Amino acid sequence: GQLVIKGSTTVLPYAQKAAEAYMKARPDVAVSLSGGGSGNGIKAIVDGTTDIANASRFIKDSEVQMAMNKKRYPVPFRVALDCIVPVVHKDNSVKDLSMDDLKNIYTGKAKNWKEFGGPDLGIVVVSRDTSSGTYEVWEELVLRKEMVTPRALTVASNGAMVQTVAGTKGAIGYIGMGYLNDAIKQLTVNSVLGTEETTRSGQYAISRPLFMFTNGWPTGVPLDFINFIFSPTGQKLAREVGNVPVFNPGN
Amino acid sequence: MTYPAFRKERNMTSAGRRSLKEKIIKSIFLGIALASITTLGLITVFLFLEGLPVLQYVSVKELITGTLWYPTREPPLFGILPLIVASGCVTLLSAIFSVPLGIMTAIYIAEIAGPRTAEIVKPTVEILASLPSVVIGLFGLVVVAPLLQRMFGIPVGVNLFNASLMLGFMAVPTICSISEDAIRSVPGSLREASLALGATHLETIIKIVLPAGASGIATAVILGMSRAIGETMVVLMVAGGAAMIPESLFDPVRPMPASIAAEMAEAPFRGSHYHALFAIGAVLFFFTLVFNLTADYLSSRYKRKQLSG
Amino acid sequence: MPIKMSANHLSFFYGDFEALSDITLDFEQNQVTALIGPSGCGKSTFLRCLNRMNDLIPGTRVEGEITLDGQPVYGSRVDVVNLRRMVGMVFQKPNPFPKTIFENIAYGLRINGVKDKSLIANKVEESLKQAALWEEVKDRLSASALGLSGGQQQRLCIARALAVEPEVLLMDEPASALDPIATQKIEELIHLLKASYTIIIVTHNMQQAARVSDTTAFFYIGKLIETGETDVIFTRPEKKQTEDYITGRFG
Amino acid sequence: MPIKMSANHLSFFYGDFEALSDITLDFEQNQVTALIGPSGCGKSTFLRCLNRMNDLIPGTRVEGEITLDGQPVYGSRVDVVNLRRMVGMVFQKPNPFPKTIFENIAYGLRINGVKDKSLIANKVEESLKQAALWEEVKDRLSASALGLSGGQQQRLCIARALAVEPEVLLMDEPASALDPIATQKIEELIHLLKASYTIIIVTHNMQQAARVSDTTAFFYIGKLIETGETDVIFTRPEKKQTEDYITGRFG
Amino acid sequence: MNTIHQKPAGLQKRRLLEGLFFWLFRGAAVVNGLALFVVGYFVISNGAEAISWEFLTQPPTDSMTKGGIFPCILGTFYLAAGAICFALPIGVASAVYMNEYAAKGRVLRIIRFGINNLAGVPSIVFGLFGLAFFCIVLGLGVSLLAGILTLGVLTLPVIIGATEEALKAVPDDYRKASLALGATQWQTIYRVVLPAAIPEILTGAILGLSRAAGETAPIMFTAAVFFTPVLPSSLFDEVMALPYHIYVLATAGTDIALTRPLQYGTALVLIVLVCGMNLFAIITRSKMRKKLKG
Ligand SMILES: Nc1ncnc2c1ncn2[C@@H]1O[C@H](COP(=O)(O)OP(=O)(O)OP(=O)(O)O)[C@@H](O)[C@H]1O
Ligand SMILES: Nc1ncnc2c1ncn2[C@@H]1O[C@H](COP(=O)(O)OP(=O)(O)OP(=O)(O)O)[C@@H](O)[C@H]1O
Ligand SMILES: [Mg+2]
Ligand SMILES: [Mg+2]
Ligand SMILES: O=P([O-])([O-])[O-]
Repeated sequence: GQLVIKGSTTVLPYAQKAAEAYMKARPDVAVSLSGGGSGNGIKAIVDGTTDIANASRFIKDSEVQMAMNKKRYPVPFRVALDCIVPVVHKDNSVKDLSMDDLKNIYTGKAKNWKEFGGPDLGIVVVSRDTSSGTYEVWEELVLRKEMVTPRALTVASNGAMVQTVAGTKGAIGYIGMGYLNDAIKQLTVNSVLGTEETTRSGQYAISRPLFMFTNGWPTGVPLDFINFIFSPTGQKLAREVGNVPVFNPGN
Repeated sequence: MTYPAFRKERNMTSAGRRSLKEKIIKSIFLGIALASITTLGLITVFLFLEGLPVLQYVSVKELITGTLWYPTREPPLFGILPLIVASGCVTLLSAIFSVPLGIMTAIYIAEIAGPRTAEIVKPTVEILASLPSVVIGLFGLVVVAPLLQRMFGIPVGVNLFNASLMLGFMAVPTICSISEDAIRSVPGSLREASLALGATHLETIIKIVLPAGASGIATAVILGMSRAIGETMVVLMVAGGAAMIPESLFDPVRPMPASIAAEMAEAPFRGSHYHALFAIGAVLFFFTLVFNLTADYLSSRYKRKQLSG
Repeated sequence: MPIKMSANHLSFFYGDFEALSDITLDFEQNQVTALIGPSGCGKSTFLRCLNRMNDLIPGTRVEGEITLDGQPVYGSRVDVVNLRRMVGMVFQKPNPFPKTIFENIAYGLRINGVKDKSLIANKVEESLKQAALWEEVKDRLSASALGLSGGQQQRLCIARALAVEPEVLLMDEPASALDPIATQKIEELIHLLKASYTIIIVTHNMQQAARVSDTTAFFYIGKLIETGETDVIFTRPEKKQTEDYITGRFG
Repeated sequence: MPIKMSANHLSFFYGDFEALSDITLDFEQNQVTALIGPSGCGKSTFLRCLNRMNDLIPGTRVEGEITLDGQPVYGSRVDVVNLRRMVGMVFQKPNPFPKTIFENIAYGLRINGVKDKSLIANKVEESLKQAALWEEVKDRLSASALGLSGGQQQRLCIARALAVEPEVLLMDEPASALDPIATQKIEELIHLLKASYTIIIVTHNMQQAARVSDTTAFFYIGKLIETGETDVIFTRPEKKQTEDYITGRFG
Repeated sequence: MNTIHQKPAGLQKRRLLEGLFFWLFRGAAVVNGLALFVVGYFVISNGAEAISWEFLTQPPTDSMTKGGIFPCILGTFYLAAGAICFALPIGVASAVYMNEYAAKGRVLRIIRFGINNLAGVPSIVFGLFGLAFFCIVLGLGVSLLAGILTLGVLTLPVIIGATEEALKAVPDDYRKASLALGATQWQTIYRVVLPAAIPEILTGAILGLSRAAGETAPIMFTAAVFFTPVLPSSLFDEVMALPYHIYVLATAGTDIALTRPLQYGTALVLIVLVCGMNLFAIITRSKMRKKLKG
């Protein structure tokens, strides 16, 4: 059988991991996977050129309308959560920032770490490309519709964010939780540490759900794949790529 | 011996079919040649076709002079001035590296090096030209950026300066090889005349050869800058990507090609962002067209001068 | 002897410049006619009118008439390709193709659609013999023609022209790029060939004209000054200009 | 007359090819010496040895000695720039710089560090007068030199050479690209110049050699066959080869 | 009166200046070599470890943090070869028209002008064009074919330029000789001119090939994908490609530091491919030119 998956780059690492594991389990199925962004994924469902569309946001009304016109019924599955955590250079003494602090930093109002009890060091704001899903979350939840400072460095991915923040003393950035490593330091937000639990429970403020859409209720291979995703094995994979599983699959 | 194979058509007339065939072949070739320039036309058409709709969302003036590039906000802000300025800055700054380096290398190859040495230096420059831009970008990202950070004590190594440096090296081969042609095409008799008057080789180069090859060298410079302004991967990887008007050498910037490359993949098809990116493409195309036209004009003038001189 | 080719009131223009004016001249069959005159007087231009090679130069114009066997060469129904097969040409600088010796000669046959291998081989041999080159090259027919000496190359070009069995042979200073021995061979060859061809030769070399030609025509600044039997022209020319030129007083 | 320049057992090699062999020849001060000989005999090569223009050709080699005022021209302490300033040269094809007439002449002064404007202007005028060109160009000194006729250009080149005040003037067929009237002007000029300069001239034109030179040297295949007073060489040459050449039997 | 042994006052200084400048010029040439050396050394010294048989023949695994780059090699090969298959006939035909058939005049000037400008269009603009025209208007989507066509258009001016040079280098004598034998123009072109020009046209094609193989921007939106586990089986499949793979790993991978060796390895493969082809073309071309001269 064949399975085509398209869409969100945010979901891509998870989808890829899942696809690899799925193909190992079902050698007769060839999964083809590509990015293109949430919008293009949903458009592909509407056009019928994909079996599964990844999206880092919910379907828009206008897209539902288009789907109806073409007699297609996109069905959403909330496959994982994306928990986004602010990170700084590992030598930075700052530990916690409030949502307002983050906003001030990202709009360019705050310029030095000493305003937050840190060292006397200029803040280097690192952000993601404005079209990225992670940026959308950040913009919506942290910036609350204010504009990120144009001085912000932009990087293309979580990985690049880690690289940049790790290599830059004054940097602050934000990444999907799974990308955390020793080279960088996670900050608590409003004194809450972003973890799987705090995210699932909604205590931690900066997160969003990730979706896979099928065309109508899935049958056959797509159904099998979705079932795989929701199996503990599938959910563990979400954890591996840095997303938060929708339920605790155990270790 | 006689050969009926062609003795039989021994008269000058006839052969209508053959000439028809010739005509058909010729028109096929014309067709193909026209088709290949039609692509240029098509490029223009599609850039405008997909770029113009952005004017539903912004006016031309706002587009060109707006300083805020927030293409995914609601409502989006499409000010591409920072991108244009960034492109201009990296291009000019890279010219500061590439122009002297390119021309001096050209002088070395054409005037100073012996034929053996020239045979090594020239391919070196050509190979430099063939380095894939993504590899240069990688180099800038992994090697040059940390180096700059350490050397200048700056917070980030991916910035205007880094991008210009990389672009500069990419433009050197273009500038060098075209300048070299220009220098070589200066008649040897002028060189001899100058040397025979007791001028040193350097004086001959600077006062006679370079002025005589000036329009060719100018063409080289412009084509080199044209290459720099259109180059994508380097500015995508090492310019920093901040859509602001730079105030210092070490500010991160977001030149036009970088914006297109970074955002196009995820811009919703035929949405405002998509159209805006095509509009940037059109602006970029316009810039390179101006460069190319200037180069074309200069080099045709230079050819004419050579023919008459 | 019957008249093979003739020019009637021929004028030729490069753009506005009249390179030939009002030339009337006949060429008898199986005779060698030499065209002489100072540099730039239009000899080559005239020669190229005879097989319409001038057609290739844009912006040129012909007035008057040239006939081959009584038929107008510039007639509207004339196919230049056919004309050029009947009126062969040898150039000043030997110009063999960068092919083998064999293929150089075979070329003319192949473009005429001859496919029969033995026919081609026979004709190649015959032409090379006619051009007095066979003995020198018969063992290396498949070597590159570019490896031959200048004189051999020129004879190869003559053989190549003969292979398509022209009726008239035009030669534009065929020996001027050659050393004295090669020149002598070419001159001997012209003697042999005139039995089967009508030959028109341009030369700068008075001695050569005197040696090889039956008839001589003297051109001067685009005009035909005098024509007649070679003996007469070289001993008792009618015109002062001819005499001046022949005795080396100018040119 | 004292000897200004002389060659002693001079041989010259282009790679392995010996273009000059064992030439011994003196040039007297304020005399015109003509070098004659068939094409390729090495006249230009010899001339270019005198101001070391041959240095520019890679792979060449000199044996023997050339002296200027008794000092070796190929000596290790000699700066060719200095040498060439003292031994000026005029080429076969006029080669004015693509600059104004004035700047062409001023060039030699400027590179020698002359900055004084009135000095330069005076010298330009003087040189142009010496080269018998002043009257023709005085009203358009700032026009491009490329707009001059061939003969004027050649005189400009002579003026340019004179402006740096050389002591010897080498001329390689200076009139061969010119029409008869321009040629005559150049010849007259040579007559005038020999009062102040030592002149060595290469020419193909026997009449010219006879007209302008005091001494003539006949070269043949890289060897100096005969040298002596021009009258003698042209009327009673000692060697058969010289006589053959002068009477036009070869070359 | 001065003699050749006494340097006049200014000359010493002029000579000094000359020496100084010549060292500068030499230095400039050395900088180029150095730049090439440094980049080459960087890629080779880092990349060599990554190269293994597995690396060259296996697909990437573990979210592209392990495994090889075989699909990228294959994809780049398909893209570049396809682009040349598309551009070579069209390019050669255009050049033949321009050089052999077209009368000097307005049409030729316009065509040549168009080609010159086509050569100067930035590669990202080709990418945009490919996206709008091939992917969308022609409905090819993101596919091998769309990438091939985009890269084909991009290499067209390279091919045309090289072919024109090659045709110009064919002496007119050959054409005249052929026409005077009664060959038609097409016979002359086909049997004499093109065979004489073919070696140089082919070196031009190799240059085009290497250019196509090294480009990233034009295939970004038209052909290349981040990851596809299947090898392209039809022209309508998406492909992975070496340059895009480097870009993705270096800027958008899941763990950039971890994949550095893969990045260097891929860069090494790409450089060997591209510069190797280039070097080959440069060397054969210079050999050919020498043969022509000698
Ligand atoms: N393609 C051309 N365009 C314009 N004028 C031309 C062209 N070819 C020749 N001419 C001019 O036509 C005149 C005759 O030229 P042609 O070549 O026929 O002389 P020629 O007698 O063959 O001279 P030569 O003995 O030097 O070969 C000359 O004044 C020449 O400048
Ligand atoms: N740069 C060079 N490299 C190799 N050989 C050369 C070079 N210049 C000249 N020669 C050879 O040296 C010989 C002498 O040449 P030269 O130019 O001195 O002759 P010339 O007497 O000036 O002839 P002409 O009267 O034709 O100007 C010739 O055989 C020539 O082929
Ligand atoms: Mg002629
Ligand atoms: Mg000479
Ligand atoms: O690709 P995204 O839509 O998740 O940014």
